[in-house]
Amino acid sequence: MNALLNYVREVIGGTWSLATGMGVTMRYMFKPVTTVQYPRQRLPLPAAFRGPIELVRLEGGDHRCVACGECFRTCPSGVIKVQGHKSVAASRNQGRFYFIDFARCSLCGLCVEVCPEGALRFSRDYEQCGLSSLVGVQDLMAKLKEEHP
Amino acid sequence: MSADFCQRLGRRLGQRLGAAALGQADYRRQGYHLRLELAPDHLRELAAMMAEEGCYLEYITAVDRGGHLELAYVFGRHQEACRLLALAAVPKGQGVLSIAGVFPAADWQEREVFDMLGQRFIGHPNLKRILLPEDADFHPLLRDFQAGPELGGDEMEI
Amino acid sequence: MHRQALTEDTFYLNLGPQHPSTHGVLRLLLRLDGERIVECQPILGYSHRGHEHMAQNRTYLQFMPNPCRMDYLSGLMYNHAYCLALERACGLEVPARAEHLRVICAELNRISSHLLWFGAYLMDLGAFTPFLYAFDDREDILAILGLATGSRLTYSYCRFGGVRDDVGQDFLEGIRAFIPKMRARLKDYDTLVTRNVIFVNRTQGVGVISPELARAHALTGPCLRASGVGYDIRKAEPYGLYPELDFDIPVRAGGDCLDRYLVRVLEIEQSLRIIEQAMARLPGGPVKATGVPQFITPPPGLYHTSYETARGHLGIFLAADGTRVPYRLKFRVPSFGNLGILPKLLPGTLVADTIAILGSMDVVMPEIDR
Amino acid sequence: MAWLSNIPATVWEGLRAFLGPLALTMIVGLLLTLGWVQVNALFLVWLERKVAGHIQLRIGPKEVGPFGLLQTLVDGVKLLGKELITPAPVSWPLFVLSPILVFAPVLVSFVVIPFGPGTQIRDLNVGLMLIFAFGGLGVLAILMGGWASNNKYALLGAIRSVAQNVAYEIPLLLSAMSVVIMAGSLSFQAIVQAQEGLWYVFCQPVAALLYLVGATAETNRAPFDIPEAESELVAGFHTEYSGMRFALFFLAEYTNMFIVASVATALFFGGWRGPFWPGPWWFLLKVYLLIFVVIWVRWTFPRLRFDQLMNFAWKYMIPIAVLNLMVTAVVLKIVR
Repeated sequence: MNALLNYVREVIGGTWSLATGMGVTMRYMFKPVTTVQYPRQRLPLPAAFRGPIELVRLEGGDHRCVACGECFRTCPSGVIKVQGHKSVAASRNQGRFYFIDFARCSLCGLCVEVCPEGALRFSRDYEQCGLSSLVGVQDLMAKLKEEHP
Repeated sequence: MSADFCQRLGRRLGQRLGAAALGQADYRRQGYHLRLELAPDHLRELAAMMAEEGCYLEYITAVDRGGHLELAYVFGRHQEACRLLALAAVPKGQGVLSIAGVFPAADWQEREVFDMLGQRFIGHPNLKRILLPEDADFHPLLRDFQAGPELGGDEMEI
Repeated sequence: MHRQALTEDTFYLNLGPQHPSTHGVLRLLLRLDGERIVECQPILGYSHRGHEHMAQNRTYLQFMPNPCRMDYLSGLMYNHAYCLALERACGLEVPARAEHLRVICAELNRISSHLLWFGAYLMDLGAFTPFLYAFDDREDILAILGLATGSRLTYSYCRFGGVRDDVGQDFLEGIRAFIPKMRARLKDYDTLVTRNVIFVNRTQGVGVISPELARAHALTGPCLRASGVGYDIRKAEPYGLYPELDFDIPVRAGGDCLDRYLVRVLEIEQSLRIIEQAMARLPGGPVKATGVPQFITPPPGLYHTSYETARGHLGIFLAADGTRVPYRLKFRVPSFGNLGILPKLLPGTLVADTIAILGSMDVVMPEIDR
Repeated sequence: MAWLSNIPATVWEGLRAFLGPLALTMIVGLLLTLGWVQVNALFLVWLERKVAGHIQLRIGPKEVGPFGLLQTLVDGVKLLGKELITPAPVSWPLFVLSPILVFAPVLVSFVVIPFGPGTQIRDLNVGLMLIFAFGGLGVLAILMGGWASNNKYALLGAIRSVAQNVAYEIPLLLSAMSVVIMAGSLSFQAIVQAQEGLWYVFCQPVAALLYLVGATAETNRAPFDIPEAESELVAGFHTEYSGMRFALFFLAEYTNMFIVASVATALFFGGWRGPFWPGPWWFLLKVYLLIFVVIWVRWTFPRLRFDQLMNFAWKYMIPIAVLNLMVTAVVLKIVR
């Protein structure tokens, strides 16, 4: 008798748990959609967004890089190469090439942190793709000039 | 309470395995309470004692010290904070007794040490590479190992 | 495996490395008798990247991005643990605000890790919908952590002696909005999943681990606590802010898949409690210690640091030789121990149970393979 | 046959003279069925994805056509263009035959589906029997496909499928039998006629529930989808199938859903009965509502384990179904 009672309780309890579960999904069905339809809608990037790096642009399209080499010595992946030259007019070294391979960059941001001149910052560009790994190799100085001729 | 157990364990280890090699460690800085240096022959005895005391094997690792490997066995305890670091210096190429029979957890740990540093464990049920491919012919964590370009390594400035 | 053991009644099945339920690239070589498992041999290493070898070729700071990439689900905790290891070895003090932020972020990370596990586990059991609910909640956490760290998965937020940046008001408000929402969601999960008769039948009494077996196999984290052992590094060897906070360690005695599930769900609640407390007492002040050398150099010696990640006891073993490069850095990862019990646990169960048990261990393969 | 009256009279007369009325109905019915199967599957897949999407706080298909209605069509075209891969170690006659065999019986079942009063290809006096008989063939095809694939996952899926179908056809038949006893006929027209005053779902609620559960299992739908449990068996019996062969399995699954829902509608929900609208509309509405419930269930529950599934059939469903049948018989004997 007891076993039969348990059997009935089991059947009813089980059915009830299933019914309440279905209630939850039915409720969610009428909740607003939470997905973002990506190419049409975009989420705002956080202010701290750690994207691929770029040079801070100064007035007149200039930059602050002095080619001290702190960034390429710190880079864990060794993907940065910087070259500078001492111009006659300016009293200090100035960066001329800033090559970085974004295909191998892990976006750790250590280069931005160690830069003593504050010449680097994170860009807001997160749509980085290309057909070969070579498109990742970019000269940030040239890019700076291209974008702000 | 933690200190009690540690002291008692320290005394027992000292009696059984040689008091001279046993030292207290600075837990706040070093993260373990007891440090024991012992001969490789005593490892299985140590493991049996730790199993008896109800400790668990946190991990086994090894450090390449040039001529010899420094095997490190770390034991912890659930009930109170008491961590033992047992060190055994083993000349390269010499096997040590496996403790996989005492602590099943040592099975994979020993395989990893073998894989990474080439230390052989005698009596291990299934001593073969665990993380690297079975046909690899190197032990990457030995100090004289250099990752060549075929493994994606290149020179770095430090 | 042994060829001669292959009789007509049994056959081998390669579960993985490409299989929907192996969570990364794990290969289980199963010997089956019908659907019943006779023998199981896990084969690892498909995502071995050599982090420990990399450590020997980098300065301590350069290695900073790597720990996040071992266990990508609790990246912030790995990052925290790595900083903790170096701070202890060098005797660095961390400002109070930074300690609070670290704990808040680490607990958020723990919730997000448990949520992902929750969703993936239910998907293993064939229910797809809770997966997306969990991802909806997890998305909130990732957005909040993104505000503080600038990243969504590999946070790399902690620095030796502090954290990278201070947080803004939007971060704190995001958390304040998130906590009640998560609590409401937990109720829905309870109705939809925890009480569901099919779910209970799938998990109850499946893959039972006794406390003795758990100790012998060095299980840690929720897997151990589901077996009735209340071992949590946050209580056993408290670090950071944890000694000052009031929270419980959920422990269940059954040791089966259902208990492992429950422990994690209860831990989400406890993490919410921790975050609330830390938020309430968040002090002002700097977030980075001053006077941290650029090249951090721990004195020669052997160091160990324990940390409780979402999966269990993470141990960092450091052999320092007084240079700016680690001489040997070893990570004792929790999943390694947790997965090691599988060959013991699986024989005698069904293929469906294999998935349920493997899922309940919450292994992250890149963490094991390193 | 009133519903064919729109066909131009000359064509109609000529064809009828040539073929005879019965054969003509069959041919037109077959063509309509073939068309209907495609449209129905397209709609059901869309419905499934849309419902699943909204349950999961997403949108579901939205890009192709209004509300993404044509998404399935595009997917179908994509599948048509895909290579039919036949792995070398398969037993190819069976491998190729299986998707055809799984689809054919489903098609045959349409013969007796009662869309409206008289709107039926043939009103057989053993209509219900025909559906169950041909429904039983599907599992044979699945076993063939799984076994011929020479893949362990496929084999496991096929084994599971056979065991599951054997177990679940019993409660399915038993619960349908309760209705047959009440209506006194196996013909769908007669069964629907018998529900003049009261739908059988109110006289036979237990049988209706058992039928729906059994039908879900019979069509391998979650939570009974263990033959193709993707988190365990990758894709179960159709692991090795690609392109149109895979699409045929897919098509058969959704058409099967339609058929079991139609049978449920006819047996328990008054068939085409309903106010204001013509019969077929009511019939389709009821069928799609039932299918919606099946979809809703799929996106709510975890999957049962294989042995629990069998336990559930043998320990709960079959005893209850037998009990229900006996009670029905006794009550009818007393009442009549």
